[in-house]
Amino acid sequence: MNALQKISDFFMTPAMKLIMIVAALLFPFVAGNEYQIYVMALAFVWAIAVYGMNIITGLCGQLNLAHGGFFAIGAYTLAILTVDHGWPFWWAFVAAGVSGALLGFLAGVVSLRLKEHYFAIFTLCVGFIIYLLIDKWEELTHGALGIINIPAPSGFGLVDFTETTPFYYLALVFMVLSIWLAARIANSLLGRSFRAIRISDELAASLGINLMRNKVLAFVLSTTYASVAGALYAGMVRFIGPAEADVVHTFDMITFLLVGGIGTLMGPLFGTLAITWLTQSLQFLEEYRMIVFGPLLVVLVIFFPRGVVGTFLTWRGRRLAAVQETAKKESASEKKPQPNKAVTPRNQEAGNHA
Amino acid sequence: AETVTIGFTGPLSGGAALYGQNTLEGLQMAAREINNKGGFKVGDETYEINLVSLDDKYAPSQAAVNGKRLVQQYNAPVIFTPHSGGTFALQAFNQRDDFLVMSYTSVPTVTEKGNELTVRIPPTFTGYMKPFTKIAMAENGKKVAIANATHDYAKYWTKAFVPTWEAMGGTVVADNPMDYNKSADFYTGVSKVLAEKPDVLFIGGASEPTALVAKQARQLGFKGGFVIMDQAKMGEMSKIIGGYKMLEGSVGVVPLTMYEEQGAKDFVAKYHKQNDGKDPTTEVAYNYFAMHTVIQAMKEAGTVADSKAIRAAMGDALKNLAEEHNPYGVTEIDAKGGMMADPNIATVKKGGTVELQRISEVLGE
Amino acid sequence: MLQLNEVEARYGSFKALEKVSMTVGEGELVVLLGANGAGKSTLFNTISGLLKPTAGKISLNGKDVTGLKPSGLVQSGVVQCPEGRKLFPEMSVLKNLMLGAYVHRRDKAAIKKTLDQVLALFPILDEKKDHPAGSLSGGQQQMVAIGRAMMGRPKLLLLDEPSLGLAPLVVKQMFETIKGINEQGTTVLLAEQNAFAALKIAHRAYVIENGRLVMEGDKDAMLGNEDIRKAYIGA
Amino acid sequence: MDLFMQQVLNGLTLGSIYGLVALGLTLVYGILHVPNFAHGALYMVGAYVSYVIMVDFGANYWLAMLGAAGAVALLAVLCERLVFNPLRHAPPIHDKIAAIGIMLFLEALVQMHWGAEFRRMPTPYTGIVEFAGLTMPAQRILIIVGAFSLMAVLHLFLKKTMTGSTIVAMAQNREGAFLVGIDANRVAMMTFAISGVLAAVGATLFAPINLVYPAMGHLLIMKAFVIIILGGMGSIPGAIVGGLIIGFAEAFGGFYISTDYKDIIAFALLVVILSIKPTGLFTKGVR
Amino acid sequence: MLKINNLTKRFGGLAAVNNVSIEFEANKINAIIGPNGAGKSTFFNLVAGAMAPTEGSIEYQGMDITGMACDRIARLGIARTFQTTSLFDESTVLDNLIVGHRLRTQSRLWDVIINSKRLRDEEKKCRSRAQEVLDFVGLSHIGHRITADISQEEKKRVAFALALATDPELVLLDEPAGGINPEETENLASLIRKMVEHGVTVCLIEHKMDMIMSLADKIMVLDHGEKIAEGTPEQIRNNPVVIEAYLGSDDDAAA
Ligand SMILES: Nc1ncnc2c1ncn2[C@@H]1O[C@H](COP(=O)(O)OP(=O)(O)OP(=O)(O)O)[C@@H](O)[C@H]1O
Ligand SMILES: Nc1ncnc2c1ncn2[C@@H]1O[C@H](COP(=O)(O)OP(=O)(O)OP(=O)(O)O)[C@@H](O)[C@H]1O
Ligand SMILES: [Mg+2]
Ligand SMILES: [Mg+2]
Repeated sequence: MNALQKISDFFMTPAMKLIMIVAALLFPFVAGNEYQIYVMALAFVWAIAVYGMNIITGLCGQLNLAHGGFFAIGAYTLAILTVDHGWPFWWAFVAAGVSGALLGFLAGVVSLRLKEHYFAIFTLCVGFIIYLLIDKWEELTHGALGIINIPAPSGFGLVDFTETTPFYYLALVFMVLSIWLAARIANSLLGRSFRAIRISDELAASLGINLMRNKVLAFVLSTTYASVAGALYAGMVRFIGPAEADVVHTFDMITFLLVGGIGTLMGPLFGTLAITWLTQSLQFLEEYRMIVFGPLLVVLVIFFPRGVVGTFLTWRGRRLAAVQETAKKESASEKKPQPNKAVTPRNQEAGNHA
Repeated sequence: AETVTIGFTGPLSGGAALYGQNTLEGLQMAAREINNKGGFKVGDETYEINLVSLDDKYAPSQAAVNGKRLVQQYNAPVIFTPHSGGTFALQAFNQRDDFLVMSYTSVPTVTEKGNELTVRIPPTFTGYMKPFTKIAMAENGKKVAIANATHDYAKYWTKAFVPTWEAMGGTVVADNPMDYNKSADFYTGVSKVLAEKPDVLFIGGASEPTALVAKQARQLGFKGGFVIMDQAKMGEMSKIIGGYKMLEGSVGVVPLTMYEEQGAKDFVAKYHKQNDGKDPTTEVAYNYFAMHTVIQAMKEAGTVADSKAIRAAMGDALKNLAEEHNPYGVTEIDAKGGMMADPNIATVKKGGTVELQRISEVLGE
Repeated sequence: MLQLNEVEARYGSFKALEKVSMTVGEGELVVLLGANGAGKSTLFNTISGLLKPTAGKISLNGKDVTGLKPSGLVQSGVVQCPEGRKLFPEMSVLKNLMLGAYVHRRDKAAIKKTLDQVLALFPILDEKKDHPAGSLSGGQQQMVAIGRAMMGRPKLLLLDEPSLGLAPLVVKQMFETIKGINEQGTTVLLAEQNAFAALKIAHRAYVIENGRLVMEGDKDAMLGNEDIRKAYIGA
Repeated sequence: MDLFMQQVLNGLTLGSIYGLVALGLTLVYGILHVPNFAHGALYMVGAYVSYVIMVDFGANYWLAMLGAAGAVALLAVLCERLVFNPLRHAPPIHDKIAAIGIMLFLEALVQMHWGAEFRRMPTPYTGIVEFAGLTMPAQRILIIVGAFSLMAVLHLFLKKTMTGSTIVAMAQNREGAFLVGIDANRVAMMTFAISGVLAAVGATLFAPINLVYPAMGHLLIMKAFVIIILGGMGSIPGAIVGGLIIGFAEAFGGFYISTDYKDIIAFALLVVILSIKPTGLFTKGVR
Repeated sequence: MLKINNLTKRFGGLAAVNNVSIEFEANKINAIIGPNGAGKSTFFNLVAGAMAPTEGSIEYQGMDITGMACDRIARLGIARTFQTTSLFDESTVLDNLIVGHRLRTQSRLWDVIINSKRLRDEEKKCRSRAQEVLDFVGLSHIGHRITADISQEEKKRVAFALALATDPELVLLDEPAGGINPEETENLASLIRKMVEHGVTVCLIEHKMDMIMSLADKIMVLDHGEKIAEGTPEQIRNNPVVIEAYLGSDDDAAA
């Protein structure tokens, strides 16, 4: 086993998770300035939404282009309830999650009847309808004017979430929870049902999986993630307008997902952080940065279609299989019983969707 | 020499890029001017301006990120932003992080909510309501149809305009705003409002699409006049539709090039020289003025870092600002941070001649 | 007519063909036998240009055609009827057949003649000629695929498991048809698992295993070979 | 009644342009199964090229249209070669992302070169035609006539010529097309070229009554997508009929209901139609 | 076990399955043969619930399942394989099979969130079931391989295992031996026999007459959507109608 392999194994261990969490906890202390903490916190918020997208698109295989719309629904629910109706932040926050789930259910029931590209473009239109409603329904949403003075999450007198660093930790907590739940789902029987649907509707149905129920569940989960992220976002930026529902955000999220590795567990986080920091560092190019970013995107999907994490996992999966093969051959030649299960590291199979 | 960093966050790409770039251009022009003269003096120290501009694509959240960056990483005491959304997003933390927001928007709410470190650069649009109404009624009649744009700024305008019009005895016969930036075609919308036979059409968005709306209204047989929201500049419109003939009976604002005042003339001449005879936009002129004002205020306050002191010195800065740096002749800033001016408004008379009047003249004050 | 010289093909790092050398003479009907995954289709796709060989040389009538595009090979008279049919599912059966004659598109009269032959061979296609090809059953689609290949009036016809998914009666007719096509002067290279039936109509055969040609011989030698009988005929 | 007829004409104008742009999109979708999000950017580039040829080189309108068609066709072919062809085996999401990459790039490039400002494209056809109480600027008539003639030509080309059939064939099975001797790469390039031509001609027809600016393709591409899923993706009559449906929905919805809500009307229509027929209006029942 | 009454499926004007009635007994191998386009696959689709019949009824273990959704029918114990099966390429073979037993489990989202004991037990159960069926089809040695890397033929057996993982009482196999050489066909036949020994009823579409004749307890012959014969292999082999429509008189080619 060479060094590269050892390192790659290390990436899969619980110790690695611990290191990542510790690094995240320490980040505000090592960050050069508050701006970096702010960007990181914002990236965490986006990452939550991207994890949602990963459930419907990565696991279940349905490209949902209304995702940004549900992000906006979360943000607007929070903003309207707190600003116009005086709800306390956390109540409104829960309501945002619930409204994301309910509206997701409605949209899911209608749009999931369509398949493949039809579903994708139909949801693109659903997203646009959400945008139009936010923009036009002035009585409810303040229309094009947007909503100002959204309160920050209340810290119950203990912490002040208008400060960047406390908010960073808040976002971190929500993100870790999101990843944790996403991992749970992905590695459970539920996640397996979703993946079966991704392979083929016909196959999944013949395995006794109720297509509509599972797809709607995945869709609702994803919209809930999106609207929770949106609500956090509203509490962070504290001003929102219809632009929040622009498809551009959906495209951004797909990019994050793809760069990190669609359908993998750490891909969404990796992709979101990588692209967020990349765009920040390309700021010096100002309006010309898309001239760099556009082709970069193209190159990426051509040469690393599985994203960074996906490429890593496939490579590692192959290697593990090869290792087992040799182990088996050796043991066979030594005429020992096959150490089949002993060799299989527990996280091997988790790794494939991890 | 030392440098002082001035920040900018605005749309430099995407649909609003032109607008953002125009505002930035004004800032750059002023900064260049000052730096070329070897900087400016505060106390004993000479400073040069380092203008750092970041793109936010008109997105408030990106404006907030940029704001954080400009403050934390570049230590900018002053940040310019040319949109209300960006202003609101910056206002979430500008007092805590201690920087001055220089907001180029005429939306009144940016200074009405009591933020102490915000300056609104242009006058609010509410000043135009009465004179526009008065002139339009006199030239054309009392029935107005609303066919302006749908973005936030246009909405604010409509909200202020309709009550004024009605209070002065007019009626609104049709209300059908249209998305000027996204619509493929205005024929449908325009024919809808014209079906109600208005005397006056209230239009306005960016100059170019506004010109198209006016043109299509004429093509569909509209004979009355237009009230043109201040975002559109008649001069720029006239380039699209070939002169002022089509705008007969209209009231609106004109570009700086038509101003008679010396400050305006000086600025226009300077700009022409630097840009091969291209006309300066309002955005360029106001932001040029604003940058000079900020620097003047720093001089008055004796500090380049203390944003509160700089804000406090704004009033004095305006008084002592050189005329050539103040093309619009702004003289005062109100307690909440709004600049006050008495801009020219223009009426297009029969035959396409343009008549200029100060707001105060129209209202007879 | 066709000559392969130490041809090699890969899928990524996996070597699917290794040093394959074979010849097919003018007017011959040669069968390629091999188990699942032995490399028959890979070899066919390499000959027809769908796959580029990574080494070796392919020549046709003495002319080097290695690495030529499929369209070029069809021009020179090599037409493949692929495994998995590859029809145009939403076009009518007739249009599918017509497109088979794409390279002869200027010769309207000849196309008409070939078309009549094909429809006579597969009367069901005449019945279904206005139906979209995708709505046909598996076997009917196979007929369209063979018919389409014949419309190209090939000099060398590559048939990749034409009996796959066909009813026994049709399989029998199919082999007779292939024989007929061959007897009318078309050289045929046929990949089959149905070894017995294939050998009966063939002149010669090759056996491929794991990407390597392991045996070759004429019809009688093959039919008499004990190993072959055991491995491929199952009798 | 006049007003009604006026809306019919407006609907026709819009519908014919929408249809033209959607056609290019649907053709490309047919060949590569790529929803080409960059199509709107091609349209935009088409408008700029025409503009430059007319304003900077002083050439005639039709020459400008020709030049734009050529340039955009070339650009589209380049996209096919450099981006979509290498991605043809990739999962569908990847093409979409790549298309977005192209779109961002083209917009940034145009903006770098020509700036973000609105430009006005001149046209020699500035007259106004009036008959039976209807006012119709000449350019609008040109749009309708031009768009529909181009559609008719395209239809004949695809249906009646062997070369046209190769496009349809390849849309249905790439390898199958290879095997009958169709040079599939050439067909793919040809299709992209045609889509480029359609976009550029559409832009040159439509820009004179509108404005030229880097973001001009955004809403149009959105509408074009609505149209092609409404009509059935890959379906040519679907694109044309879909274009007209949306054009009329906007004209009538905008007039009789509200101009501000006309986009909602178009999208609501989509939801209703797809709820009834999930594969669009013109897809056959086979796969 | 399975009772079909006057089953008809029409596509537009074409009756792909036309007025077919038949009864299949439990624990037997039932074969369906017929010329191409006879309606065999359509028949399977109807039984499995992938399509709703135009007319007629399907009774399974005394229960009317006509028009029932695919997934419910699967839960009642009917599993199937497809002529071409796609699998999750990036996972290991074993991993692909675990979901096969999902329909025998109860866990919901809530179990996933709290990681309930039920969920853990059920996951264990699914995993061991996957291992079992993998052993059953003789692929336990490749359980750890990435599915993309296994051979085409192995993939077919994985698909087979997947159907078995649902704990079916009746499996519908659509041309399982298509494109498989005689030796492997023989292995597959023994596998099918083994399944029946383990209490599974098999319904099989196949063109390979050898296999059918040696395996089947009962054969139904379809032609143009209609049942033209039904009986033991012996009866079918000698049925003149069948010979005329399908087998042909010379059975050389069918070898
Ligand atoms: N696209 C591909 N990528 C990777 N490996 C492939 C690909 N196509 C075929 N192979 C592998 O190459 C080998 C030869 O396959 P090929 O399809 O040529 O076999 P065949 O003899 O035609 O088999 P069959 O009788 O099943 O048609 C097999 O091991 C197969 O798994
Ligand atoms: N979705 C469909 N739409 C229209 N016609 C169909 C459809 N599916 C099948 N058919 C038609 O129904 C008939 C029966 O087809 P089916 O696939 O059941 O045949 P099969 O017996 O399985 O044939 P094979 O042995 O060739 O696979 C055929 O004529 C076919 O064209
Ligand atoms: Mg093969
Ligand atoms: Mg079948």
